[in-house]
Amino acid sequence: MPADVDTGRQAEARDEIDAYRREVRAFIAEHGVRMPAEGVRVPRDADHEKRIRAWLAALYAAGHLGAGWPVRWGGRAGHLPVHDLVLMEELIRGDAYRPIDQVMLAAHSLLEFGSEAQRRELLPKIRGAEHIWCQLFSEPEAGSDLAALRTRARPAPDGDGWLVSGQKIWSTDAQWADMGILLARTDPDVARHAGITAFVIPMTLAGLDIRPIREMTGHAEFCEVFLDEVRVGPEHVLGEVGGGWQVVTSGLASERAFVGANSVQLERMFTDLVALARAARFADGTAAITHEDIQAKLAGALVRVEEVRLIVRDAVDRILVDEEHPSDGPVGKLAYTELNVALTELAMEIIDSAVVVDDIAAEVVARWHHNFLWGRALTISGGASEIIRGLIGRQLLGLPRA
Amino acid sequence: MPADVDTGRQAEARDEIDAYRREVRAFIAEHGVRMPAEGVRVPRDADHEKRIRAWLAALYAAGHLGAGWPVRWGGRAGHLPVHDLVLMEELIRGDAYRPIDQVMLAAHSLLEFGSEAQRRELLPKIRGAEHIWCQLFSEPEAGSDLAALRTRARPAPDGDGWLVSGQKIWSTDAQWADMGILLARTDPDVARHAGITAFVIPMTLAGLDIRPIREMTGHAEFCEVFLDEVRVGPEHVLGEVGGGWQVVTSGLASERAFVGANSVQLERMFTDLVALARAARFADGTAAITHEDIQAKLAGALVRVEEVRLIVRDAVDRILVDEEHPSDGPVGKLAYTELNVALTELAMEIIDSAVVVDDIAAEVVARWHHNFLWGRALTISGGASEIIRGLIGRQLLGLPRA
Amino acid sequence: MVDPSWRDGWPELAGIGLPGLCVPEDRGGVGLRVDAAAACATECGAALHGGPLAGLTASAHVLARSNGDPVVDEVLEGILVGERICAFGRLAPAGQHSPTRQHSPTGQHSPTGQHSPTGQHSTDNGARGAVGGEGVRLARRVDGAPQADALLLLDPTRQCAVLLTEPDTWQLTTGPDGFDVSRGCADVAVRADALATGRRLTDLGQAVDLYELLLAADALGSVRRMLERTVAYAATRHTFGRPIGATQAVQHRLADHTVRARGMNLVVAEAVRRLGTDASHDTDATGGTPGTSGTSEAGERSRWVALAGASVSSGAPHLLHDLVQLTGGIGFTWEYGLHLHERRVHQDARLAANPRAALRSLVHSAGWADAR
Amino acid sequence: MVDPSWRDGWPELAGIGLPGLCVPEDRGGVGLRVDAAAACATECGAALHGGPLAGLTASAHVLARSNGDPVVDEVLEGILVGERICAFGRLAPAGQHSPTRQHSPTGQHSPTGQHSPTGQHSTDNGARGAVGGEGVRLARRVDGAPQADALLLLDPTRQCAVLLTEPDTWQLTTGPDGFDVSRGCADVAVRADALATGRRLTDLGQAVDLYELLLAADALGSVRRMLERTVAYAATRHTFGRPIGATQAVQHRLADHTVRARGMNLVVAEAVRRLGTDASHDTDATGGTPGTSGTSEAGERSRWVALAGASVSSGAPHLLHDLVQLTGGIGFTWEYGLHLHERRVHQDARLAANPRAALRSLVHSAGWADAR
Repeated sequence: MPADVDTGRQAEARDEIDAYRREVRAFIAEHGVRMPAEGVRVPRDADHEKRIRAWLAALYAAGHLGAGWPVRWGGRAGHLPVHDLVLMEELIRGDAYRPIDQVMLAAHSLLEFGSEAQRRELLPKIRGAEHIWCQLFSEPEAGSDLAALRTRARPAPDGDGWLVSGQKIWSTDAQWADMGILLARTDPDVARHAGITAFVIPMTLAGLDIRPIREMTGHAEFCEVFLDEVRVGPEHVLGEVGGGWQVVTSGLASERAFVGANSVQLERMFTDLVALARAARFADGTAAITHEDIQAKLAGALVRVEEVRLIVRDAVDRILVDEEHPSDGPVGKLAYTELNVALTELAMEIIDSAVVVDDIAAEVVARWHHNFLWGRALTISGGASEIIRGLIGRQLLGLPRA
Repeated sequence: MPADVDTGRQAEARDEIDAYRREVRAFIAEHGVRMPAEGVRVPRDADHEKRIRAWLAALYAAGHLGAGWPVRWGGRAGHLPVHDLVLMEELIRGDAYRPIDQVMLAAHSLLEFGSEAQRRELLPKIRGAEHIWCQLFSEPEAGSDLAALRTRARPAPDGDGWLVSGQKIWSTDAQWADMGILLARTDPDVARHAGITAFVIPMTLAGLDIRPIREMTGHAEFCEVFLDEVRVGPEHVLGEVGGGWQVVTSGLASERAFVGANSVQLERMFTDLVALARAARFADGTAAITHEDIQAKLAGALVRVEEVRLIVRDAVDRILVDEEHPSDGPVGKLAYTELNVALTELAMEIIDSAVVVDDIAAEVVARWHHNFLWGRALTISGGASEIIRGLIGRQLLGLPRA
Repeated sequence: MVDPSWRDGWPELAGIGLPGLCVPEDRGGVGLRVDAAAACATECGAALHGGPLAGLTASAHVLARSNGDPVVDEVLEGILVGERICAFGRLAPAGQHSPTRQHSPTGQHSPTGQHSPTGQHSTDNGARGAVGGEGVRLARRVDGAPQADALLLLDPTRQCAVLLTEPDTWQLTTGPDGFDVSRGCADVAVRADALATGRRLTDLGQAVDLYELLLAADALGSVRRMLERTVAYAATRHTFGRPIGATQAVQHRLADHTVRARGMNLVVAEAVRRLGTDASHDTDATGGTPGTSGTSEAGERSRWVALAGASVSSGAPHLLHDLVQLTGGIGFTWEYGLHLHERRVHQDARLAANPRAALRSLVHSAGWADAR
Repeated sequence: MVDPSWRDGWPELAGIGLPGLCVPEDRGGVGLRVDAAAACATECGAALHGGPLAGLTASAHVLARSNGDPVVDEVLEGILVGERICAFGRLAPAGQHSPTRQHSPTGQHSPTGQHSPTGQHSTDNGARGAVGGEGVRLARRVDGAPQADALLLLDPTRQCAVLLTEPDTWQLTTGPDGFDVSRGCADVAVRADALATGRRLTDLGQAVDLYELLLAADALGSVRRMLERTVAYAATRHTFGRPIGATQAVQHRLADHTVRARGMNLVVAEAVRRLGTDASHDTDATGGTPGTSGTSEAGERSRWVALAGASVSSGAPHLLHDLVQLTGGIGFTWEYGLHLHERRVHQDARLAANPRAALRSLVHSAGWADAR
């Protein structure tokens, strides 16, 4: 397990980490809800949703999630950042339903920017999994270029609130979210990044229209959200009016700590690749893996997998001791997501070239089909690869803006 | 011979072309001077230079070179553009010393822009191979961006000429050239492309300092040329004063017709690649070519070779009937030069991975070493690949300038 | 999704000659018009047409070479007027890779006239994998099988093909090929007794080459159409204040893809030319071809088909997948449809087990596999 | 060009411990400091140092494991003070690939102290290929052989190494490895009688792993130094009115190369860590490693060496070759020197027959070669 967090610089804390890993593993084995097939997180039905919420609430209650929060909001005194990574690794290994990015982001943002009243009301509902959150950030004309967003929050004619109109897109889980973090332009007269305000809103407000988008995977994990004169008040503002950009950038940083879990994902994908090569047969009945050309491709893929697992671990090592470089997140994301795509393309080449894949591996093939299509979501969303390369060029290499 | 010119649209003229091919082949067999090892064209010594000039003169005299010129300047009445391609293909196949690009460009430019006096003096000396030409175009700060050139031609204080000062670079064959086409800025006050004038000058003028540049291949095929108050007169101006840019762009077009010969180059390279794979042995004594991973790479390379041979032939077919698209040259150049680099990288991978290459193939290995390094000259000079991709984007795809 | 209406429009396309483009005129077709067949296949790919054109063309080509058998003639005539679908497939070696569960084919499925709107031929769990047993032979990935009322199955071990016209003698199972949603495809389990009594056709002509070449042409259609579409999108979609097509990250990749697509296009065209040309024009005294070792004319034609198959199947999937990246979020939606072409292009490759089968074919024709 | 002065500065580098970085302290070295050895190899690569550090380190490591033999001890002491060069190589199987021309080695060349300024060990045509015959064994590509006064040659068939200290018992021939001009390398033909009487060392320790890992570290030095240099160049070189590093065509590729170089760097560092770490820390109860099938600790170390070799040898050559493109015409000159690193990095790969040997090693350690 070379890229597990416990083999890095944190070797001195090995025993404590191992103990925590065993604890988490046992907890998952006892209470865990399985990740739905092909990684789609949106609940299938009301019962499924109920079980998911119960499982997430259990993770909070046991101190596995939200452990890093301040103790007065439910955090655990002995918590180390490395525990979050151990948790995520074990959730992936155990195929258990994983905590939801936007919920963790919402918690982070509330802790950082929320008013006392907002924290008191909203944080317990996150711990209880009463509230699932979504982000209302991207827009059709503002994807990679988020600062170009057009959704307007106009002062309400009758007093101290706003009427928000616009269109949001790529809102993960919006179809079952209870709350959303909304970015809207409150001041259209200032430059792009200024004049944007963040709001925390119930997704039940009048004027919200939520439409799931069917993606090319066949599933609908993202939504379009239309806002038509949605009434929000000062109590919904997160942080300062006009200070929305800080909420965005702080939030993005919060997600990076979980990049370490990608290492386990790569490990699993590579195992699946080998399984595929064992099951795929050519016209003469031989398994793909018995051929030197396929073996060479597998070995080449293994080299890239180990490179990227170490890139991820290296970044995590720095994150855990608060020595992160601003480019660590982008480097890890680019390396992971692009290798992920390359692995799926290799798997597809093997499937295409096979006359038959042993029936026993039908599930493996289905997983590769899904991963192949889904892989593009990873290189497009959360900063497209083309954006990330520029970030690395500027932040790490010190080159001028292209 | 699928990518030879005679199997394309010109099939109707097959017999005539075949006859010409036989004639050229016989001529080369009888008179041809061998291409020096590793393709370096600069003569080794005075005797070598004498033989090269005699061979080039013989090609003109026999009507194989300069056949497309107007008859009054020595052109041949029955000449077809396809003959130029047949000639070049056979020169490559016969490993014979090939006509020099810059000389052909000079002839083209003189025919298009030269004064009657210039043509009468200079064209016969090209035919007699008395004059080898070089180009004095690129500068240290004006490579891909030729219009940024800084070499200044200032009006001579004493009357109707100029004093030229500046530095040129990447001038192929300048170390033995008799004449040069020089680009210099006669009017510094107008925009980049305007204000540039072309001159035809003897390379013996006072103030010219020619220094060969040793390239990474170990050879010196290019030169730096320093100009220090070089006196040129109105009789040296080619075309209009301030009209140098037309000379450049017209000249670039003239070279495209010979792109067809790249098809034969690729054919020869691929043969060499297979020869290498037969001779390279791994630790167990087996030849590289017996392994499925190497076979797969060879077959993949063959596919790319055939693709690019057809791209080249397709462009040539249009050129020959004057239906060329402006992007045909760039497409052919990009496809050929980038594949060339990829083939050399594959050859290097095979050499690197071999424990030994059979002694009999030492020459093959040496050729690959040279081709590997030289390949980068092709993707950098005459429009770097990065420039060409932009040209294709704009001219063929109609995209805005990046 | 398989366009459920393709069968409705099919007689009209048959009327202008589509399934008979590689059938001689005296057998009711339009001659060996490989160029026209490839052009039609490319258009079908671009339009995500639901019909099994490549297999149908190959089937008709074989049937037309057998003369005087009323059963064969009837199927051929049905194909040419667009009424019958004769799917084209390849029998797996007897007994190979048969799963352990056994289930005798009972003909529960009579697929004639079933136009499944999803391309997924539903079978119950019992029937799935019901392909083993002594009395059964398998054909994997038979394009158009769910819509077929006849099958022409190559038997590679006997160098012949068997025509089956009784749908109750075979049974379909779905495989991973449901990934392509624009056409229907299935594994077929055939009763051995039906194979023994089916019409045995020994003159295959150029059917296999035609089949593989038209699959490459089909994928080429997707590449061309989607590349054009992406260029147009890049010219108009703005981000950071300029069209994305004005950024090198997008423009240069589109240029590279355009060059590669041109290469695929020309290799397919060259294979078409060679397959459709009179043999007397093929030889040339003046030079060699890389990668050949003095093969026969037929071998040289198959070599060009392999080149076309390898070119398109190795180039098209990656190219299309990058077009999704260049299109961004919109390209990732189901509705935008880039994925429909991705799915189809992978299926085109699979039907010929490419890219590897084509590359191995090149290895063998070059004689490298015999090297010492 | 081989820097002819490297031998002059070598005793000083030996004084700070360079050749003994993997020799135990009680044998005059500094312990198994794989980390320090790798760091030195990386610096040597970055600086195009002329010495055969990888082989010398491996030789010293082996010699130090044999105790009490005065011949061995004398060579080791000579190495540690920087006075002797003991090149490290591998014997080819007896009789394999011997050219037809035969020529008995006569010891015309006594390479001791010859510092060829070109790295090309000149031999007359008669001597070239003088490597056949019953009485001779070959070792291909022995790094530092032209400067060596001792040889340590692995005999893979007998799992031992033979130490030779009499230069008149071997003869050098140049091969294609003259491509690297920063170090000297040659094929060596050794008299069989000298092999029979030479010191036979059976405890090789981690010599082979060390050798291959330090070659990867050497190449990594070239990658790092040249990448830094190209980034700096791109930030200042202007064309079309802006720094080329401000164009996506350049900037994005530099970003990709930086990420890949980081990956190579970390894989090498991980292999270093595993090779230099006490074995008790290697196991972990909580998970598996992709591509392994429960190998031994030694196997796992060699696997990481293979990963490092494959990572660098598959990544570095292409990366450097693209840096030439990004640097443009200046990068193509001899003087600018990018090519010196290209030549060296290819030679580093060749000395271990990588990338293929490393990839095959991964295939074997994963057990894929045994799959059915």
